[in-house]
Amino acid sequence: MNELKNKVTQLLNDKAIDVFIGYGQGSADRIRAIFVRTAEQAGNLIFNASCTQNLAGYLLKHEVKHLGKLGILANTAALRSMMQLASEFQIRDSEVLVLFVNPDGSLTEFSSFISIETFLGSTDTGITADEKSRIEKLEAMTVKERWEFWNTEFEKCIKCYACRAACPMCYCHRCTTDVNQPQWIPVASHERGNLDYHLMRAMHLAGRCVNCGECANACPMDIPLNLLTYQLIEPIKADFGATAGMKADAMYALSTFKPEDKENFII
Amino acid sequence: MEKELKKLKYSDLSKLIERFGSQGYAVLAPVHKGKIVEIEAVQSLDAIALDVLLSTQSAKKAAFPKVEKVLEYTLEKAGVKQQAIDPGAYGETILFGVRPCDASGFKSLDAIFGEAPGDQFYLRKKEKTTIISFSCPTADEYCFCTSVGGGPGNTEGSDLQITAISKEELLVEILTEKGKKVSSLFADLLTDAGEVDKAKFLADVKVVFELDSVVQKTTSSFNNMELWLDQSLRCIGCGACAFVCPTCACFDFQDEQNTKKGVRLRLWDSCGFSLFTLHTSGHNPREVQSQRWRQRLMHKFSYMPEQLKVVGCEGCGRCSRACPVDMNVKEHLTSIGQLTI
Amino acid sequence: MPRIGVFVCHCGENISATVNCEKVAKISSELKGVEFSTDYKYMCSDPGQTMLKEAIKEHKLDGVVVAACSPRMHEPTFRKACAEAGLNPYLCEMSNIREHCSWVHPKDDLTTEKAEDLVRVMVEKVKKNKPLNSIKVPVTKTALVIGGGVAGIQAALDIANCGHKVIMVEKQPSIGGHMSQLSETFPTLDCSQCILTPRMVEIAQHPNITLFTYAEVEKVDGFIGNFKVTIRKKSKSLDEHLCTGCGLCTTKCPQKKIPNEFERGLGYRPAIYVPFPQAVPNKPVIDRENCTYYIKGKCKVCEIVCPTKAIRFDQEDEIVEVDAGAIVLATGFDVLQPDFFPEYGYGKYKDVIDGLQFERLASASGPTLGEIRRPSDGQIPKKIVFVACAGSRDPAKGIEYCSKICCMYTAKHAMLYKHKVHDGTPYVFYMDIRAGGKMYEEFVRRAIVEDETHYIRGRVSTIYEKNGKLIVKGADTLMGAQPIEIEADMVVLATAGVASKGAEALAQTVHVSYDSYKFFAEAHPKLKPVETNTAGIFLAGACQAPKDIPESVAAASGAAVKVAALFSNSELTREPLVAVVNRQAPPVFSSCVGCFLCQSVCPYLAIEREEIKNRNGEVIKTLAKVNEGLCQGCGTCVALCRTKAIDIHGYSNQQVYTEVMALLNE
Amino acid sequence: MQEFEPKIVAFVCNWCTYAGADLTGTSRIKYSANVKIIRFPCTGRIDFMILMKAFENGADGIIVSGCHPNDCHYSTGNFHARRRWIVFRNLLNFTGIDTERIQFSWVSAAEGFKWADVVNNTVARINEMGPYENYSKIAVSTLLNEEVDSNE
Repeated sequence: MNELKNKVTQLLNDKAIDVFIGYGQGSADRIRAIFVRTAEQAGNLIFNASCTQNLAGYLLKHEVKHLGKLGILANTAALRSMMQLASEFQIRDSEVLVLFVNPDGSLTEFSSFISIETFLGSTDTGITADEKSRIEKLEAMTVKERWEFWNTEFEKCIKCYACRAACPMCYCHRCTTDVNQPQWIPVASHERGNLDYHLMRAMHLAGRCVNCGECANACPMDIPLNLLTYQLIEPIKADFGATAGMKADAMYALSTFKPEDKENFII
Repeated sequence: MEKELKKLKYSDLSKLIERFGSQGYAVLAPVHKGKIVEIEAVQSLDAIALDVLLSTQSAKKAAFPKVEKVLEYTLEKAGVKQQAIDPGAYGETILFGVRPCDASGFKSLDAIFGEAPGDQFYLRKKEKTTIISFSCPTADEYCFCTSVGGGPGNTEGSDLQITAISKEELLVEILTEKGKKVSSLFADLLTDAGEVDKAKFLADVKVVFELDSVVQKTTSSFNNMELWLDQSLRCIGCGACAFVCPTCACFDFQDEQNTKKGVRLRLWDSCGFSLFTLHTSGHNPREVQSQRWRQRLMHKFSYMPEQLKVVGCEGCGRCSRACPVDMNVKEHLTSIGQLTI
Repeated sequence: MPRIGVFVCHCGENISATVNCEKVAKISSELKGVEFSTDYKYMCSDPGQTMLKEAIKEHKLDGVVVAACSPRMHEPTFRKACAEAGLNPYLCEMSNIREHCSWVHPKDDLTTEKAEDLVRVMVEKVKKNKPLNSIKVPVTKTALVIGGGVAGIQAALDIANCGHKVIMVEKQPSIGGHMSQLSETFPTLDCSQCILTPRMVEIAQHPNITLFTYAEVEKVDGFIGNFKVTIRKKSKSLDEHLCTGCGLCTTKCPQKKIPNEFERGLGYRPAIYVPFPQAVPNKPVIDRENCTYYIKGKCKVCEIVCPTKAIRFDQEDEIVEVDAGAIVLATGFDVLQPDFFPEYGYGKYKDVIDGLQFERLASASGPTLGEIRRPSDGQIPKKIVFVACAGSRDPAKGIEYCSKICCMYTAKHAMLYKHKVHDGTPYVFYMDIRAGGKMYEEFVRRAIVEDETHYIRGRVSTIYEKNGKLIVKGADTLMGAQPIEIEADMVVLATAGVASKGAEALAQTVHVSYDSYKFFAEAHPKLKPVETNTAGIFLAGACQAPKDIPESVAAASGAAVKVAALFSNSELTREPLVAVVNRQAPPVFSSCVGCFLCQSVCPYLAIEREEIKNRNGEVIKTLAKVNEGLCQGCGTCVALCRTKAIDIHGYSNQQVYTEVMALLNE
Repeated sequence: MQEFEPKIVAFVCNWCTYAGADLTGTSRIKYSANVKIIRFPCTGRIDFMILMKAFENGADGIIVSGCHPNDCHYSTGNFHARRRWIVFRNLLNFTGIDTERIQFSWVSAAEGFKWADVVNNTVARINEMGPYENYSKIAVSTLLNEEVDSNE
C-alpha cells in the first residue's frame, strides 16, 4: 500500500497528474472513492479486498475532468470499462494514467491502451460462479415464473436511477428515459415504467456491459439488475464472438454483423 | 391534549392489528423484502418487522406516494375532457411500527404541503393517517437524530408511541386526539403505566454537531464552491438520497397518454438529477453536481429553517445508508459545523 | 389544432366491394383533428385529384390521408396533387386499404373496421409529419450496361445516341449473346447474324461507348445518380492494342479438341480462340484451363507465331473502378441443363439435342455449315421429333411458367428442317400452341400447312434408343389420349429458358430483388416493367423473364429512355427521407454523445464527425452529422441510437410511436 | 363475452414484406384481418422499444418481417436487425415475456403466398395462446381507474 502512496505522491509532485482517483476509508466499514490532489491526501489512499468499486465512471464526470490530468487506480472491471469507453470514443489513449494493484500487492502502470489490452487478454473477466448459478436458477424457471420474479423485483424500483448513475457505460447526457418526444419510457416508477426502463437499459448495455456489478451494488432497493445484462454476455460471445471491454478499437456486437450469423426463429 | 401513559402486554400486540383491520383501518408497517425493508399494507403482526433499525424507505409514502394520479382526461374531437380525482378517496390508515424520525419527518412535509392553499392530495391523506411509532432501542453510526433536534424517543409527529420496557411489557404513550381515538379500539388491553423512565429503554445517540451553527454556516457558505465540490466529487447524481428521505418533497408532474386518453401523475423528483433544473433552452442553472449537492443541503438547512421554520432533516441517516458512493451527510454536516467563518 | 383531410377511395369496386367506404369516411370524420372527410369512386382519377386539391384549399387542410391502394402505387400521385394545391407533399400519407385490406379480407365488419384502423393510424401519423423539401444530388451521366446480348446492345446504343456515355460489361470474350447463335429468326426467317452483327460493330465503334468484354461486375456501391462500380477485367493473356486479330495463333494452337461453347459442344475450338467469326472484339483470348502452356508450363506456340508479339502469358486480371449514374441489367437467360431430362435421354443419346444446338446445326456458319446432320453419325435425319415445353409449364420440374419463345422457334425449326431436308418429316409434341404476336399465328400455320409438320397434342413420356433409332413414346390427347410411338432419327427439345447462371449473385451485388425463379423483379408488373425496386437500376431483356427478340429490344429501348430521362438533368431530386442528428442551443448542442455506433452501421458512409469548437478553437464536443447526399434513409442508425439523437424524416420516432399508439387504442 | 379477436401488429420493411403483402393483395390471397401493418423503411429501422410499446398498448402478438439475408435494399439493414432480434429475444425470454408472441420472418416482394402463411399461422398461434394479459395488466394500469399508489 505504501508503494501506491509513494507512487501517487511522486506523480503529483512531478505534475504527471493533477488528481488521482483511488480508494479511501468510508463510513463504518465502507470503502469510498477519493480524489487525491495533494501529497498529504495521498496518505488516505488504501487498497484491500473490499476495494471493488469500478472507478472508471469518474473519468467522464464533468467536474472530475476539470481538475486536470487524471490518474486512476483501476481494477479489472475498470480497465475493461476504459477499453469499452475508448471504443466508443469517450476517452483517448494516454489521456489517463492508469495504476493497477497486482495480487502480490505490487503496482503496474499502464502507459497505453495496448498494454491494457494485453493484460486483459490474460485475465479472467467472466462473471462469478454465484452470479452464473443465479442466472441458471432463473433460466430453469418457466416463462411465467420469470415474469413473476422480475415483476416483484421491478415493483420495488423507485427510479432513483442509481443503477444508471453508477454504470460507467451509462454516460449519455440524455438517456432514452429522459427523452419525451415521444415519451418512450414512462417517467413514473410504476410497474410499466420500471419494466420499460430496465428492459431498455439492459438492451442498451447488451454487448457493452463489462459485468462490474455497479448497477446492482448501487440499487438501494436491492434489485439484482446485473443479472439482466449478465445473462446476455454468454450468448453474445457464443453467437457473435464479441466480449465487451477487451479492446480499445473493438466493434460493438450490435453495430456489426456476420452474414452467416445463426438464429433459429426467423421463418 | 394531555399525554396519557399506558401499559400493554406484548402478547396483545397482535390483537391491535386484528382490531384495526376489523375496524376498516388499512395498516401500513415495515415488512422484510429480501435485504430491504418496505413499508406495506399488512394483515397481521407477524408480517411486521419490528426488530429492524429502520425501513429502507421512509414512511412518507403513506401520504406522498411515489406515483399518484391527480387527474384523468380523454382526448375528444371537441377538446380535452377532464375528470378530477377526489383527493379524499382514501380510507383511514394506521402507520404502525415506524420510528420517531419517520413520524417527525411529517412535520417538514406538513409545512411544505400545508402552505396555502394547501396540497389536498397530501393533506387529506395525512389527515386520515394515524401514526403509531416505536421508539428506538438501537441506533447505528448513520443515525444523528439528536443533532437535529430529534431523538430515539421523540414523540413529535406521533399519535401514539410504543416503547418496549421489558420482554412482556410495552409502554404506550397516547399523544393526540387521533391517537386517543385509535387507542379506544384496544382500551380494554391497556393498564395504567404510572411512572416509567422511558430514557432507560432508548438507544444512545450522540450529538455530533450544533444545529444552529450548522444552519448559520451552511447559509453563509453558499459561495464556498470549494467546499461543495470537495464534498460532492464522488456524488454520481442519482436520486437515492431524496427518494428514501422522510422530508424530501420535490415532485414532478407527468402526463401519460395514448391517442385517446391520459392521466396526470405526480411523481417523486430529486434535486440531484441534472434534468431537475434543465431549461427548455438548454440552459441549466445548476450545471454541475456540486451545485446540486449544495442545493440539497441549503434547502434542508437554510431555506426551510428560514422560510418554513423547520429543519428539513430528521437525522435518520437513510440517505447515507442508501448512497451508492457513500456520501455521508452526518459527516458533511459535522465538517460544516467545524468551519470557521 | 391540426386540420386533416381524409379521402377514402372506392377504387371502383376494388375496395368498396368488401369495405364500407362511406362508413370509413364517416368514422374518420369523428377523429380528433379531422377537418374534412369524404369517399369517392376513383381518388386517383382527374376529378378525384381535383376534389382533393379543392378540399385542401377550401378547408385549409394541413394534412391529408388518402385511403386507397398501396402507397407504392399512388403515393407520388397524391403527394404531387397536394403540392399542386400548395400543401407540402410530405404532409400527405396513404392508408393501404386495398392490397392490405379489401383484396385480402372477406366482406364483413372486421374488414371495414380494419380499414378504419388503418386510416386512424395515418391520421395520427400525419399530425406528426413535418413539411420537407426534396434533396438535390448530382448525376453522373454515364450508364453501366451489364450484358452484351441484343438487349444490352439495344439499350447501350439508344443511351449512347442520346449523347450519354455508356460502359458495357460482357463476361464472354465477345458480345452478341444468344442471338448471335441463332440461325434464322421467326416470323420473318431473316438471318440472325445478318441483322445483329452490324449492331455489334456499332457498339465497338461508338464514340460514347466503352466496351469491357471478358469482364464481370464485382461490386456496386452508392446510389442512383452516383454508383461506384468495380469491374474485373479477366486476363485475355493478350495485349489488345498490339493484336490485329489476324487469327494466325488460333490456327496454330496445338489444342484443337476443346468443345466449343458457342457451338453448344457440337464443334471444337483451340485454347486461344475467338468465339465465332463475327465476334466483337474480333481478338482472341487464351482459355487458361485448356492451354498447354498454363497446364504443362511449355508450348507458347501462339507467342512464337504472333506477328505483332501481342501474347502476354503473365498478364493479370485488371480491376477497374468506374462511376455510373444508372445501371441497365441485360444479363439474359440460359437454357436448362441436360441432366434435367433423364426420361428424354438428353445428354445420354447424342441425337437428343436442345433448341440452341439445332440453331447451330441450321446455321450457315455452324459446325455442319447449315446442313441438318445428326451429331452421332452425321447422317441426315429423315424423321425429327420436336418436343415443346421441355421443362416449361411443368410443376413437377419446378418450372411452372411458360418459356414463351419455344412454340415459335419450334415451328421455325420444323420449317427450317423441311426447307433443308425436303423428304424429311417433322413431328411436334406440344401442350398448347402459344403464337400471340404480329404474324406469329400465321407463321405456325405455315409450318403446319405448307411444311406439313405433324403437330401432336400431348406430352412425350419417354425416349429410348433401339437399333440406331430413337423411340419417342407419347400420347395424342386429341385422339382420346391414344398412345403414340415414333421412330425418330433425331429429337429436339424446346428446353425451358431459365435465369442465367449467377443471376442471384449479381442481384445481390447490385442490390435488386429477384423472383423465386431468380429472374430479376420489376418494380411493378404493369406500370414499372423496366424499373427495379432500386432507384437507378433498370431491366432489359430476358434477365427479367423469357422474352423473344422484339420484346427484348422493346424493353431495352424502354430502359434506355428511363436512363436518358434520369440523365436529362445534371441534378436529380431525391426524397428527403433521410436521417438527421438533432441540434440544440449551447451548451448542449445536441443530445448526441459522439459514441459513433451509428457510423459503424451506416452502409453508405453517410455519418460524418462534426467538431464543435469554442472561441479559442478548442474542440469541446464531437457530434455525428448526416451527409444527406449520401444517406439513403434505411434508419438503422436511428434504431441503434441510445440518446435518440438521430432520427429519420418520414419514419421518425414520433411518427412510428404514434402509429402504434393509434393502431392499438381505438 | 364475445370471442377473442387477437390484435396483431406487423412491423415490416417497405421494400420486401410490404411489397410482398401488396402482392398477396394483387393475387387476392386471403388472410386474417387481425393483422395490421406498420411500414418501415427497413428492418434495421425497427427499434426494439417500438415492439415493447406494441405489447404495452395491448397487442396480443407481433410480426416483424423483412428482406431475406443478402437481399436488403440497403444491403445490410436486415443483418443488423437480425442480431438485434437475437439479443432482444434472449432478454424478453429472460424477463418472462413470451417470445412465442413475436414472429420474425423474411418475406420478399415476390412471396405473396408466404406472407399470407406467416399471418395465418401467427394468428392461429396467438388464438391458441389467448389474450396477452400479464403484460397488458401492468401496461395499462395507470390508464384504468384503479389506484396506482404503491401503498394500497
